[in-house]
Amino acid sequence: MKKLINEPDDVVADALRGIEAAHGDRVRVTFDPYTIVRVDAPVKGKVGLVSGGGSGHEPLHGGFVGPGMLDAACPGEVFTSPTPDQMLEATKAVDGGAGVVHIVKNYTGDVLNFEMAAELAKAEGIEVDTILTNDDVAVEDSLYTAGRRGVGVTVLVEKIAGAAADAGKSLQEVTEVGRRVNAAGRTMGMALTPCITPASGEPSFELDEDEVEIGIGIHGEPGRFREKIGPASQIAERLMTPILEDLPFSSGDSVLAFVNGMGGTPLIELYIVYAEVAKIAAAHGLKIERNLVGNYITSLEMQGCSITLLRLDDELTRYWDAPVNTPALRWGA
Amino acid sequence: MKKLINEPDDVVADALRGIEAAHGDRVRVTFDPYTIVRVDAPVKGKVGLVSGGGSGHEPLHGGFVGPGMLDAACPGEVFTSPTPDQMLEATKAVDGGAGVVHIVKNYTGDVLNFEMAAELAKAEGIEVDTILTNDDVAVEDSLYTAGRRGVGVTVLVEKIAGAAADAGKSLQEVTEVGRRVNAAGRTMGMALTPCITPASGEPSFELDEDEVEIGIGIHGEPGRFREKIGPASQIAERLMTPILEDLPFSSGDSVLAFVNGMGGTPLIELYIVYAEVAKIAAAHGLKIERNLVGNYITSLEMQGCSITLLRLDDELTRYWDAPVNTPALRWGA
Amino acid sequence: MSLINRDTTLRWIELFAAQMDEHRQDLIRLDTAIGDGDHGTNMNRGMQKALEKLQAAEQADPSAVLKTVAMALISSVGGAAGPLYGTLFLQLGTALAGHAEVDLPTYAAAWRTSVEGVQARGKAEPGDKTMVDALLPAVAALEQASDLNTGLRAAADGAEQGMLATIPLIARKGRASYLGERSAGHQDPGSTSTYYLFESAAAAFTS
Amino acid sequence: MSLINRDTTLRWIELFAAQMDEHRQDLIRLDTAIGDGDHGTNMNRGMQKALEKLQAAEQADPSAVLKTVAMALISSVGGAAGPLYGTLFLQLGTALAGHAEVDLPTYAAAWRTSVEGVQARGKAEPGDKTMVDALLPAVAALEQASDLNTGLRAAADGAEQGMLATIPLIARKGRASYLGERSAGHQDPGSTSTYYLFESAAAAFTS
Ligand SMILES: Nc1ncnc2c1ncn2[C@@H]1O[C@H](COP(=O)(O)OP(=O)(O)O)[C@@H](O)[C@H]1O
Ligand SMILES: Nc1ncnc2c1ncn2[C@@H]1O[C@H](COP(=O)(O)OP(=O)(O)O)[C@@H](O)[C@H]1O
Ligand SMILES: [Mg+2]
Ligand SMILES: [Mg+2]
Ligand SMILES: [Mg+2]
Ligand SMILES: [Mg+2]
Repeated sequence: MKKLINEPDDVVADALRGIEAAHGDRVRVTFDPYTIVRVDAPVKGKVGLVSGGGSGHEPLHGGFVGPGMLDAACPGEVFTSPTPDQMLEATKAVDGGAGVVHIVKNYTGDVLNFEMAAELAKAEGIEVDTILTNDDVAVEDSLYTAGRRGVGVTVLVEKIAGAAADAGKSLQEVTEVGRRVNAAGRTMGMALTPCITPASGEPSFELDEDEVEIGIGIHGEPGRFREKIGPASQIAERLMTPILEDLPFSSGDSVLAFVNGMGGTPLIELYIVYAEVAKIAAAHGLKIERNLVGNYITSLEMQGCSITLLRLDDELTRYWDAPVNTPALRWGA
Repeated sequence: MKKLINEPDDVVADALRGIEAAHGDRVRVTFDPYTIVRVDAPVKGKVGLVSGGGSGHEPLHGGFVGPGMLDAACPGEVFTSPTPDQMLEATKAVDGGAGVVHIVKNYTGDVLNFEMAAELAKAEGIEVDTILTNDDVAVEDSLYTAGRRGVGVTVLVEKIAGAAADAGKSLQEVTEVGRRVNAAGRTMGMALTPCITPASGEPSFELDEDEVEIGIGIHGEPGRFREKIGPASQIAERLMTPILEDLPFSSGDSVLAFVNGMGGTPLIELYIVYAEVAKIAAAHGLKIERNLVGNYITSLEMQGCSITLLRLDDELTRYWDAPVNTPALRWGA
Repeated sequence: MSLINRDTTLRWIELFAAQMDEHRQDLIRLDTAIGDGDHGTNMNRGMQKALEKLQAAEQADPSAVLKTVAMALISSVGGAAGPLYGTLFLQLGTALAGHAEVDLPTYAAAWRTSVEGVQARGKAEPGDKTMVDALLPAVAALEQASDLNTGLRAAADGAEQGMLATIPLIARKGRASYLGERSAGHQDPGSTSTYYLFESAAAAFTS
Repeated sequence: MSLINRDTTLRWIELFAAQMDEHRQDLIRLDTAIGDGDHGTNMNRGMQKALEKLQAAEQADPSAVLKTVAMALISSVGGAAGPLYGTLFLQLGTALAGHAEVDLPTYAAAWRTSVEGVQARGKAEPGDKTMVDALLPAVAALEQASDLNTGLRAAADGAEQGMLATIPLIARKGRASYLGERSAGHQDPGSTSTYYLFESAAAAFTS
């Protein structure tokens, strides 16, 4: 394992120190417990947005704290859900009197910890609603699994729900629009290489030099199956087909297409994948109205990508276009 | 070699198709020869800014085309300088009557090709000036080398000269401010892993599991020396010391600190490095007034980072803060 | 020994913490195969935190010890294991409130309540390939025992069998469930830490 | 053969293109060691483009062939090699303008001018570990020869020696110069492609 770190146990704290040093003008960082909070929180009368999850997915979530997106993020240890006390602290810090939304990726750990935090916050008189993201078509959503994982769509939910909150919408309205994004979005990911968590020092799985793993999540878990590597066109097809069938997306739909890097894949490859996505979308009669290409929800240094399609309507498009001013996503400000 | 590509020979063309599909609202892409040009070029009366270089460094340069930064970029093959006909085409496309600046990284290939292009453009009556970037302290600048390489500072030159052009400055003024940025900036880089060009399919060098390469450029070249890997604090020290000594930077200086990822290093590690940079800068009495952390000038999937320090004055800071609206760098717009 | 008191409870927790430290890599390896590889780090971090908290303040009785452990785990483990083990210890501490010394029937009943609490939080059924598969046979063994000594030994054996029985199962809860059939053939990490929990208890109380 | 004409010039270019295709990986490997690994790809791409351009339109004489090659290289090779080989061919074509057939003295003089052009563009001195180290002995051999056949053979041998002589050198120009002393012990890729250039010339003209 070769990494730009000090001690494996200090990775999250050291990175938070870097975030504090780089973005101290926009966010307050606390270390006990770990939180990243908008410097001007709480914004009075605005619904507060809190998300969080294991570290190692940067810029998710800390990079999305700022006007027009999250009010706070709770970073857990690498690939480990944060704890209820972090979430409670963040919830209290951003409560501007209009209630707080928790944006939670559907993993047992995240769900249980956020559940406890919401109970604690409610006990302190803060109204809390939860948006659960579960957009990963690689996972069967059935009684016999923990349900679909929350992956790429989480970024889009944070942006769009953030814009709704910014526009002065109520707790219920913000929650509703966030859930609508999750319901209209689908994601599928793949890996060329595994990743190595600092704590374990071992690759999360082994892949041959000519194999790819299809249907991975964002925690270095093995995927649904592996196969011989093919050209980018084939890989894009492999990811797009289940996405298109699942919602299903139909000819004439306006969509946002999001090609996300897993952290170790260079941008030039993401653009190659995007070109294939655009081709496939066009062949299915989809109109890509908005797009996002880059490393936004990652798995440490894993090489690979995920594709997310979100069906847009006028309201979602308007919220997507609204100004946002965070370290990792910024426009109109 | 595992990559998200189709044919190795098609990498640049396929990526350009992706850029065109993703950013067609902001840039025009031409394929014969390859250029990426602001959709509203030429901007009448504004000095045009053209840069270019080998591909594989994305988002450099194509991701920096847009208002407040470059007017056009010329992507060469992977790690290969573009050709004079690309540069001539781009120069003609962005000439708004006030002349055109070529921003050239100091590599023999880039210098020679841009030289030929400038000769051709002048023959067609376009005034051309050149800003050469050569900020890499890893290379001795002497009669016995090709001179220092242009690396991290190139991004800062493109932003700041872009802002000067946007502010209506003359060809001479824009060139002068760009050269001033280059003169006040220093960079040093390191790698944890080599990279593999699609054409060669082989790692650019071999490193043991516990070794790092110090003083690398951005083309997968081996560096000045290799050593056993140490903690991020030591690596930051290794890079900062020659930078600080070289300009030299002095206590009381205001600086912009830029921690750049080489493409395969996750953001969490870049923030850890940034925390160390901030600590070292503080210990030397430097005041970090501005910063940039992320993958901006990369070497394909190489893991590693570079550190750039730029001494700021009021004018440079003002230009840095000016609005910019490009795919990869955006604020105030 | 026929009664559990504050000191034996503390010894149990210390032994369990030592086990989590010793078997950290094993748990990581199990969790890497069908999860995300952090279970060993999580449990070790949590139990170290628990020891710290226990050292920081005098604990009045078993209930106080258990509640302190619960709060330490909830606020430092994260992941699925944090809330689940946190709930387990919290319920155990709550059920034993007011007892300076605890006899077998009281102890077994408290465990039953606690495991029900874990199931209420995590919604796992027996056979879902989770810590519940180690917890249930352990508690059943306690309930059927005639004295604490043999009961805790039987509980540890029950947990071990429950842990080994997870190997062929297809996971239906937690991260391993994403793997579907690929999860079969691997031992569940959470049931493994639960086995160490009862092994430590047997060692602490039956010496 | 005592005169060079359009057809032998075309044959030379075809042979050189074939060599660049055949030795692509070798040149990549040499350039990977002390540069950025693209020299083989660059030269092969350029020479394929040159062939295309030559096929697209009838070339009047050696000068036309050489200028077409020059333009193809300049607009498709990039890197250091593009402008340098481009300049070489452009100057050669310019110097031979108006000659349907070229004799040895004219040819040698044209080469001298062209190599001076390469040096003017790239500022490389002999011993800097560049293509100039292969070019100079080759041209000297041509100048000293008494007929084209032996002259071109001697030029190829001179280029080969120049190429081999780059191995111990410390590079002072181009990317390899960044390596300082670490560049010693490696053969310069550009001098290697130049060696193939003269090998092809000898094969094309002396058959
Ligand atoms: N719903 C659940 N109910 C009971 N136990 C569960 C549940 N989900 C997961 N577990 C247990 O948690 C263990 C994983 O814990 P850990 O690795 O620390 O958390 P995470 O899965 O969040 O990374 C699993 O091995 C399993 O025994
Ligand atoms: N200044 C120079 N003068 C002459 N030849 C040079 C000079 N710089 C580099 N070269 C030659 O160019 C070769 C490298 O070409 P190539 O790899 O295609 O370009 P780049 O170095 O831009 O990647 C070197 O091996 C060397 O022979
Ligand atoms: Mg986890
Ligand atoms: Mg090159
Ligand atoms: Mg786990
Ligand atoms: Mg080269």
